[in-house]
Order: sequence, then structure tokens, then C-alpha cells
Amino acid sequence: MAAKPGSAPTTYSPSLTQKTRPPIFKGNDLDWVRPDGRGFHQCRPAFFRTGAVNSASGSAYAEFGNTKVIVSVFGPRESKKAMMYSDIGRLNCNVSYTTFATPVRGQGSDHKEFSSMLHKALEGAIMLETFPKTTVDVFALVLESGGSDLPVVISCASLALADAGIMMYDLVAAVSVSCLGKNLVIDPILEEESYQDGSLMLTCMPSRYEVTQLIFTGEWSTPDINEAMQLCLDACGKLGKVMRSCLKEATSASQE
Amino acid sequence: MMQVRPNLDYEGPKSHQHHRAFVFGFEYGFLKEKLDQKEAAKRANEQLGFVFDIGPNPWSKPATSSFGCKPSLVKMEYVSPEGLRLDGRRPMEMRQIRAEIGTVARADGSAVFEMGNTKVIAAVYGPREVQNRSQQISDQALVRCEYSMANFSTGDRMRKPKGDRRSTEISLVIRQTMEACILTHLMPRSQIDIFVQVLQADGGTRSACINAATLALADAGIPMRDIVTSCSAGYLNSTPLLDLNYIEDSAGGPDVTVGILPKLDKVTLLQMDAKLPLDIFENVMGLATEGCKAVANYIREVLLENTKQLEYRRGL
Amino acid sequence: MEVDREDGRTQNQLRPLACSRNVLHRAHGSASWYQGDTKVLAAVYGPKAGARKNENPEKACIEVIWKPKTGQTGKLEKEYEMILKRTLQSICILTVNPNTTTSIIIQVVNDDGALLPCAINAACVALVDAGIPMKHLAVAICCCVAKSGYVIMDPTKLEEQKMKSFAYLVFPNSVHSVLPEGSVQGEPMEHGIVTSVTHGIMSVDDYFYCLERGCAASAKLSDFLRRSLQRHPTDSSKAG
Amino acid sequence: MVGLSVGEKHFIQGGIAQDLRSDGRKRLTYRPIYVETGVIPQAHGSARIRLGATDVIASVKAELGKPSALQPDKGKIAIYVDCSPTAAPMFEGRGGEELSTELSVALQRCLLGGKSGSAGSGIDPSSLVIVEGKVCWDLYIDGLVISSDGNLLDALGAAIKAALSNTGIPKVNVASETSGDEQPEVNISDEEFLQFDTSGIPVIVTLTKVGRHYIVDATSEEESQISSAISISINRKGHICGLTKRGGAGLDPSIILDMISVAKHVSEQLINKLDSEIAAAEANEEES
Amino acid sequence: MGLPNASGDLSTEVEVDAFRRLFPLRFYEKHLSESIRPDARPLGRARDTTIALGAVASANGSALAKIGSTTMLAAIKMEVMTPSTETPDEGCVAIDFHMPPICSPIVRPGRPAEAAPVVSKQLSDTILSSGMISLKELCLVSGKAAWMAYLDIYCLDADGALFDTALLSAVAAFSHLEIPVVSLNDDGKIVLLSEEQEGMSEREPVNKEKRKLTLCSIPFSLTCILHKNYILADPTAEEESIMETLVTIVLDSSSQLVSLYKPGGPVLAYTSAIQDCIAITRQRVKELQKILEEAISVMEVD
Repeated sequence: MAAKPGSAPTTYSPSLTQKTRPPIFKGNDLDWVRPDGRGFHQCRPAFFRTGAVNSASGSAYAEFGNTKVIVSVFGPRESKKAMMYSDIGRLNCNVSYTTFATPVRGQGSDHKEFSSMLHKALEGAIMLETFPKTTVDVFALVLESGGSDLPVVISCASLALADAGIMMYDLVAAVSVSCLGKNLVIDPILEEESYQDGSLMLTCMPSRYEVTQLIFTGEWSTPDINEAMQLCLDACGKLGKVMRSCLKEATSASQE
Repeated sequence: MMQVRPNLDYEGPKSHQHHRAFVFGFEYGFLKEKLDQKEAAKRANEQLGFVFDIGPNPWSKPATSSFGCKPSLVKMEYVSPEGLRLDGRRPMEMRQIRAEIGTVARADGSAVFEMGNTKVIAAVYGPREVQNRSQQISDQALVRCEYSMANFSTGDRMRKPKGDRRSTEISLVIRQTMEACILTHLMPRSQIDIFVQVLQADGGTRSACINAATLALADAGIPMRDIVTSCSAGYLNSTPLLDLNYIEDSAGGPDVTVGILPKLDKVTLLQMDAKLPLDIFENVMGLATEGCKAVANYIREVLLENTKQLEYRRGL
Repeated sequence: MEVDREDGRTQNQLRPLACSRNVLHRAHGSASWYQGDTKVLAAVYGPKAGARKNENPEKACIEVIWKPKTGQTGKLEKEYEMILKRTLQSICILTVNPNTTTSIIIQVVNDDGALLPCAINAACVALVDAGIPMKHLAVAICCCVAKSGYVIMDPTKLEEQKMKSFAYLVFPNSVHSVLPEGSVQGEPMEHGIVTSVTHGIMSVDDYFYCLERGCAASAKLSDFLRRSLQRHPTDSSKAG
Repeated sequence: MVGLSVGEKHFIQGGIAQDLRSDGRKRLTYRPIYVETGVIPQAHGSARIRLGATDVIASVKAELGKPSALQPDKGKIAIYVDCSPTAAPMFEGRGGEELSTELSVALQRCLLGGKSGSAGSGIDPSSLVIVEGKVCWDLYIDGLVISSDGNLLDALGAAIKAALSNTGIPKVNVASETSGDEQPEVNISDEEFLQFDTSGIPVIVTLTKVGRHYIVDATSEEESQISSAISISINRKGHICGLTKRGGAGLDPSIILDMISVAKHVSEQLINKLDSEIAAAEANEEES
Repeated sequence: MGLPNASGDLSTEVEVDAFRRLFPLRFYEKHLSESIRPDARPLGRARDTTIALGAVASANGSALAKIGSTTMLAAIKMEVMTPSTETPDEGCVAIDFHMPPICSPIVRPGRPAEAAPVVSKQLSDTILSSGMISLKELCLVSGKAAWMAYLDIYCLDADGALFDTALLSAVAAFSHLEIPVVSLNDDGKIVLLSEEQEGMSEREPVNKEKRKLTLCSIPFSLTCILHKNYILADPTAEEESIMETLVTIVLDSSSQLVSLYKPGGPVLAYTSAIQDCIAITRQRVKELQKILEEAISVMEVD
């Protein structure tokens, strides 16, 4: 009645009057500050909680600054796609965004690229042979995007898998590094990501010290790669500890 | 009767910047007389031989291509007073055709077929086990076909999703046409997949796809009643035109696509949009049929050549 | 309380009704139902082997497909499908044909108000025509509440838009059988509501007033329904 | 995808261990590369690459567009890959979509560099701008897989490099200065074409780890033996312009660094080989 | 397990669980005859309800509502549109309800849940017909520009009473909504004014006064299950799947009936049952009003 169906007027979101915002750093200026005041090699405080969704077999919620993510794990359950017999299980991943996750209102559609990256980052850590003929579904929803979305989704998903009791070799921790001018900044926020010259995302199993997924963009020389990878590996190690303690807390809480 | 034979010795033009029509040029003189006395009489006044560099070339400049924009329907001259078409062909002249067998190494059978600037690849997989059990037919083979167009196949870059209505329709047409010539009863409970991929579209893709599919099926060694060949013809400026290109095709005039089994002398496919008086239709269809026969002869030669090569390789 | 209605009807008067069944030859059961200028065609296919999606080893499944007059199915159509499905599920005996699916297709021919009730009535007749086992019939009616508080029955589209609020109500048709009356607390069965959908603000008292009036009007509808079902399937029936 | 028996698997693995693969190659040798340019006449540039039984076509089309508000001084480049069902029946319908997206994303990452668009990109997007903030070229790069026998990413990368070398973009003259929001009028020249400087475009080298060894240019039989693979794009300067890991198993960081250095070594030869093939193909095209 | 006979003995617990799965209806009926539900609630009591305002920083207004474990996240983004010629001084509200695959095992990616469009329609009907928001308040420049409020509600965890929770989160998001200060620029476009600009800018903000919407007669809802003579308020997903007759009643703060929604179901609703349901809903509305007020006051203290 009040709403006129069928007529979708075109809308725009009002922008700031200033044409362009000044870039967060200038050229070769080495002593700029990050917008949130962190050091270059300092990650945002990470917050994890398992058991966020009751109706799922396992779930986790992660919050890194403004990046907020929920991951639910369902299964192992019957494969929906009529697949041929397989003696190992299937992992099915899906990442989607809410319409209000990004500063400009989006469509809230599936993110195919992230879905396949999530799959690749996790498959090496899961013991697929423990659930033959069945599927484990890992669904992620980015509630709010604040930069480094994919690493947060991956770390959160591995916690959700652990919460669901899926057998894994190790947790998977993921961290990304952005290259801005000559500086490497870890765990970039959205604004930094939009100015980056290059980026590196590394996912690893911290206890086994193995890399499950590695992605570079931009131009890198070998010493830069060494430095960035070491940075990520160290950060993953620390993140792994935070994730482990979150799991421990959850178990001790449920035992009480 | 004289054979209508494509000039096989002639190497095709390497550069499309100088695209010309030249195939069948002289040989078609005979066809014409046989086909249509009136047309032949009209044509008698015309000079014989080729006149090059006539008409705009739709392929020369992609950025300013007239290819993308449809020519207006109002009185456009598709046949010049000298009796030449926009690309310099005569009304009853076909574009150059070229075929190559075995282009997709991993397929059971494959072929490339070119008609002028239209270029398609066909690949055949099978006969093999039916993938979807519910589709299995107990007394004959299941024939499936998928037609797809490359993003770069048209003048304007197209961004249609896969499986739009046109593709589905052409897939169905190709499937039905090929099904009619394959001896499906010899391969019960099996499946044959025909995939055709259009690399360049310049009118007559339907025909080109059927011709390519025939070659690919033959290459895969699938038993057939006869080869199927196809060709189109249209009617513009009160002139029947053989083998329409894109501009002529999009003029909105009638477009008759015919597919025949040349040896059995049977028509398996006949499609026309727009209307045409019955007597003219007969002319146009006859013209397309002759085109089919010309294609058939060429395809036969290609297959023969291929077989000779195979023999040679086996050391026979 | 006299009310002027554009078509000269009184408050409680329904528009002319018309119903014919077995109108489609391929369908297992079909019916068309007219309420004034609102016309709906319903077709029933089934019971057929259960689709894998909604297989249920204990119960039959009912599936409703709503085809609007023009355009594509949107949220409104999805909602109507859901209401119809739940309503029909509650009047059919689902345990007789377990693991089957019965499809009901509703085609809107013309919408002039009270569309959903009209569709429910049409679907009901079509189900009978297809011989689907049912507990009882259902009759649906639309009641409108005006700003000044009076209530009118079976509104046209124009009236629907002018009024403050309206309610679609579905009542069971009384069962004439030897079985004990299925009622509670002494209320007759036809006073219970199968489905209720309201739109717009009304006071609670208004709603109960609607219920009362709707129930009374539904008796007329109920009679018509019964009469038209007793007739030979091919000849259509009309009522004023 | 490829069903292999245990014996066949051992044969392949054993061959790799002994540095003699089933088609007679060494671990770090590519199959012969055939380059053909200008295969799609209606595109601004195109090339076809054959690598054994792998056969791909890349085409470049430029359209006039408007630069994005965020980066008014840069044109837009997009890469789309399509897997034709002719290559494998499993690509039928929407079956090829997953692989197509994966390849498109990997190519974008390996060839177009970071979001700022300057570092690691094979083509400088600022060279595509005609009037800043108003008009620019949008470059659409389409890849099509016609026949597939492994190593699609390297082949597509090479095809795109060849297609870009083959590309001529018409010169555009801006008619007159316009102010405000109006779109300036532009004239597209028929005669003058601009060529890209393609020397900076990286090549993609995919190293597949089978057992303890790495191989390049794996066939699909070999790809089915993957424990993990890394695709690295390297430019002439020896800088890494992009990297993606494929295959699930975890790798020790030191192994990754080792693979990068091997890939660097391989890339030098590949770049030279590819450049000479492209030059030969171009010469061949001009001749005819 | 809130079972009276569950003495912590593992074997009985397993048996009870098996009984619950095999004979769910008998399991429930046993409880109902004792006037208690398996989660230890009396029949007429709703589950614990919480509201957290401002959960999403990137939206103009947002709220997270939880009833039991059913969780909904609602967020409003304001965009500018040109109003239609018939209503030049009215804005618009677009409401959409999403059920992403994370919320329930039934939903799979690519195929939206059946319930989502239905709840979506119900929500926009209820919110728009309740008159809670005056669309005139969304006007910026008559005939030129007006706000389009995009309200998106995401179900994060589905455990029954979806509509109730969604409506609660939507209402809470509207009460948290803060409209940005904007002004009209020379091109006739609406632009955002940042805080430091507000004072010195030569352009007058067009909506200095109208930063908050006045919400009159806020609707609240309660879903009940009718089963035999029992009325169960605020059902869980399990209860909804076993006992299929649902009645959703929406009342506004002045106890007017906004919607009475009973889509079929095997149990017929008699006048007396409806009256009972309305009475329970009245109480629940008071509860919800208090919870919302508390959430707002907590927000203001911060």
C-alpha cells in the first residue's frame, strides 16, 4: 500500500563535499602514521568466540577492529550434489557479504573468489578421509567489512570447524600484509587496502609450521618476500595462540 | 553435369584487412543458369570476372566498425547496380570455406569450419557411458549438443550469460539435425556430446556449426547415414543471395537455412524467418540447397584427404 | 448504519458468484471461480510420485504455484503461495497418500479485490474435482473495516484501497456427517478460523466484529459451494 | 578428472624422479610453444597459443569508457576467461564456471598487479587515459580455452602477453576542451594506432610439486598427481608480480622460497623463448 | 535437559533423547500436560530477549536482537532519491529480509530459503501499515530529494519466531537510526557535511533539525502455537516443526491490532483462543517496550 512495488527509484549515497580525500601517506615519506594509530607491524586486537550459531554443527564469530565475520559449519552431511562415490569427504565453502558490509550499499551476493580461496586454504588442514561420501559445508557471512576480510574469514572458519568437531591436522591462521610505498603494514584496514601497491596473504598451520595458501599481488623482490613472509608467519603464530586459547575457554566453560 | 567444386588450391587470404569474395566465382555460373533462368538472363549483361575493392569492408576497423550497429532497414542497397554485394561477392557466390579436422587433441572428434569470417570449432565426445542415468535411452544413443559463443566472436564485445535463448534454440536445432543422420540405434545406452564453439560470427553461424559438427562426427568415427551439410540464402533488393554475412543477415529480410543429406538427396533442416512469396521461396531454397551441395563436395574432399593422411601415417 | 457502496450493494452483500469445475482437460482437477470481476483459475495435478525435494514418507505434500496475471512472481506471490499451501494442507487428509506430491496451480485471470479468498475458494473446488481426500471444505471471505468503523464484505479493488484495513478470513465448511462434531468449548466448528490474514490497523473489537460478520457471510458462500459441487461437473453454476 | 591406475601413477612419479617424463621431457622443460597472432580480426589484438595439446586464444578489445571516480587518472583493464565445452565435456553448461573464475582471478592477480594499479602491472593503466576523469580506454581481455591438456594458466598468461603485443589501439584526438560535467567529444583515428610496451608484462610459471621434485608445464595426467602447485608471475627484472598457491597440502616456508628461486630461473628462458616466438608470429602475420 | 526424570544418569538421558527424536509429538504432549516445556519454560513465557543497538558501524542505524537463540541483525543505510511526482514530499523505506546459509542447515547457498520472501513481505506490510514511520519525515527538498531508507535484516541464527525477532530488530534499528547532516550542492546533488565543515560551510544543511525519526505507535509481535487447548508462546524451531498451527499477533503500543496472521494449520482458532493469544501478546508488548527502552538508555549513557 504505502510501498509502491515494482518501482525501484535510482538512489545514490551522498558523498563528502571535498572531492578527494588526502591519501593517508605521501610518496616516500617514511614516518606516516596508520589511520588507526597502530605500528606498521602491529595487528588489530583479535576477538574470537565459538558457538555463535546454535542451529549449526559448529560456528565462530570473529571481530578484528571493524571487520566482523560469522562462520557456520554444517555436517558432515549428505552431499547435495549427486556426486559419484568418493572415499574422501567433500568440503564446500561459501562466503557472502551483507548489503551493509561495505561503505557503499552492495548487493549482498556471494563472493565466488573468496569462496574458492577459503576452500583452498582449509582443504589442506582437514582430514577429509574421516568423513567419506559426505560433505562438510563451511558458510561465512561478512557482517561488516573493515579490511583484511579474507584472512579473518579463514581464521574464523578454522575455529568453526574445530567447534564442529571436524578432524583437522591443525588450526589455520591467516594474516595479510599490504605494501604501501616502501613500507609493509600488517593486517591492513579497508582504507589502507585501497591504497596498497601490493599485498601478500599467507595462511598457515602454526603448530606444523606449514603454509596452506599463499597469495601475492604487486611487484616484489626476493628480500621483500622474505621479510613479508616472516612477518606473516610470526603473526600467524601469535594468532594461532589466541585461537587456541579461545577454544580452551569454550571447552572449560562447557565443562563447568 | 559439371561438378561445383571449391578451389582447393587457393590459399585463403591471410589478412582479413583485404577480405574478398572469390570462391566458386566462375563455377557458379553454371549453377545459376540451372537454378534460375531469369536471374541468369539478368546476369548475362553483367561483366564476368572480378571487381575488387567494392563496398565497405565491415572487418577493417573494429573501433569504427559498422558491424556493431545495425544498418537501417530503410532502403539500403545490398546489391549494387553492377550486381555486386557489399563484400564484393556476386549474389550467387559463396564465401570462402575452409575446414580442418582434428583441432582439439583430447576430443574423440573435432573440426574447425570457416565460411568467410565465420569460424566455428566443433568437438565430439562419445559414444560413451551416459552421465545422467535418468536420460539413458535403452534402444538408442542419447545425442546432446551445446552451442556457445566466445565473448570476442562478435563486433561488440558481448556479455551474455551462457545459455541464453538464442544459444538454446541453436543447440536444439543442431542436435535435432545431427540426430537425424547419426545411426543412434547402433549405440544403445550411450551418449554422444557435440559441442560447438563460435570463434567469429559473421552470419550463417547455424550452417557453419552444422558443417563443423558433421566433420567432427565423422572424425570421431560415429556411424552416420550420410553427412549433413547446411547453407543459408536470403532475399534482399529483390535478389536471392547465397550465404548471407552478418550485415545482410541483420537487414531483416528473409533468411532461409537449409540442411541436406546430399547423397540421399533429402532435406533435414529448413528454417525461415520473415515472409516470402511461395515461388520466390522455392528459388531461394533451391539456391541454398545448391550451396549445401557445394559444401558437401568440399567436406567430402576434406574427409578423403584426412583419410589418405591417416592411411599414410599408418603406412598403408 | 447504511453504507453507500459504489456498486449499490449493501454492507453484507457479496458480489455475484460463479463457479465451474472440470474446465481444463489435462489437469486432474480444475475449477474457475468468479467473484464479481475477480476471476481465478485453479488446476490440480496429482497425487503424483513425490519429488525428491519435499519427500515425506508419512504425509502427502502439497505444492502451490501462483501465476500472477502479468509479470513475474515476486514476494507477494510467494506469500500467497505459502498461505494457500498451509491452508490447503490443513483441510486435506494427508495421510492417505503418503510420499506423494499434489500440485495446485493458481492462475489469476483478473484481480478486482479479495483475490486471495477467491483463489482459496477456487483451489478448494479444484481439489474436490480432482478427488483429493479432504477433511472438510473451506470458504474464504474478505472483510473491510472503514475508518468510521463499519464493516463491508467482499470488497472490490477500489474499496480495498479506500478502507483503513481489511482481513482475509477462511472458515471451515460445516460437516454434515455422522461423526461427532469436532468442536471445542461448545463452539460450532464453523466458527473456528482456518486462516486469518489482516492488513492495516484495526482495534481488537473491530477484528472480532469482522469475525462475526465474516462467519455469517461465509454460510452463504458455503451453501453456494456445496450446491455447485453437487451439480454435474460440466455445467457451471451462478448465484446472485 | 583423469582416472589413472596405480601403475600409471607410479610410472609418472618414477619418471619425474628420474628426470625423464613420459613425453621425454626433463622436469624443467616446457613443451614446444606455438604462437599465432592476429587470429581474431575484429579484436584489437589477439593471439593463439598451443602448448602440446593445450590450445588457448586470447583477444584484446578496447572500448571507450569513463574512469572510476576513485582513480580518475587510470583506465580499466579486465580479464575474463571462458572454458569452452569443446575442451572437456565437464565444462558443459555452467560446469566450466568454477574453473573460469579461478583462472580469471589468478590471471588478474598475476598480470594486473595490486589495487593501486602501478606496481606489478604488466600494462600501465594510466597510459589508457584520454581525458583525465572523463574518457579512458577500457581494456577487455578475453581468454578462451579450446583444448586443455594441463597448465592452462601459463598458456593463458602467454597468450595474453602475445595478444597485447599484437594490440593496436586507435589514436584518439580530443576535439575541444569542455568544462564541467560534459563529456568531451573525441575522434577515433582510422590510421594511427598505439602499441603497448609489452616488455614489462610478466610470464606465469607454474611449478608443480610431485614427490620431492618440481616440474613445469604439467600435462593433465601429471596435474592429477599434484600434492601442491605454485603459480608465480615474474617479469623481466626478475621481480615477482603475483603468486598463487594451488593444491591443498601444506608446504614448509623454506620450500616455497626455493620454488620461487627455481621459477625465477625458468622464467628467464621462458621470457626469451616467448618473445622470439611472438616476434616470429608477428613477422609471419605481416608478411602474408 | 530440563526433564523432570533426568537424574544425570547417562543411559536414561540417551533414551530420553531417542524418545524425543522418535516420538516428538508424544514427547511434547507429556510435557504440556505438566504445563512445562522441554526448555523449562511455562507455556505462556517467551524466551530471554536482548537488544544491542549500533552493532554495525558502516550503517546509519543498526541493531542486533536475540530471542532465545534466534538472532537477527538489522541495519539501515540512508541513500538519496528523487521522490515520485505523486508524493513529492515523501521518502521511501525498502525492507528486505535475508536468510544467509549460515543461519540454518536447511538453507543452502544459491537457493534462497522459502520463508525469506514471505517474512520479508510480512515485515514490510507490518512496518509500513503500522504508521510507525511518517514518510514525510524522510523528505529533504520537496520534489527534489528525499531519503530512501534501505533496511536489511539478516537472520544469523534461526530457531523459531523469525518474524518476531526480525520485527524487533527492525524497530530497534529505526530507533537507533541517526540521519546524516547533508546539504544541497550547486549541481542539485545532496552531499554529506562532515562535522568540522558544519560550522564554517557556506551551505546550509538542509536537515539540521531532522536527525532522528519520531516513531509513533511502535509495533511489537508475538507468535503462539495452538495445539489442542494449549497455547505456547514464542516457539522454538523444533516446536514449530512439530506443532504446525501458528498465530502471529502484532499490536502497537496503543494496543491496536496491526496484524493477526494465521496461515492455515490443523488447529482451528476459536474466538476464545484468539482472545487468550491477544492477552498474552499485550503482556509481551509491555515487556518488549521495556527492553527496547533499556537498550536505548544504555546507548545514550555511552
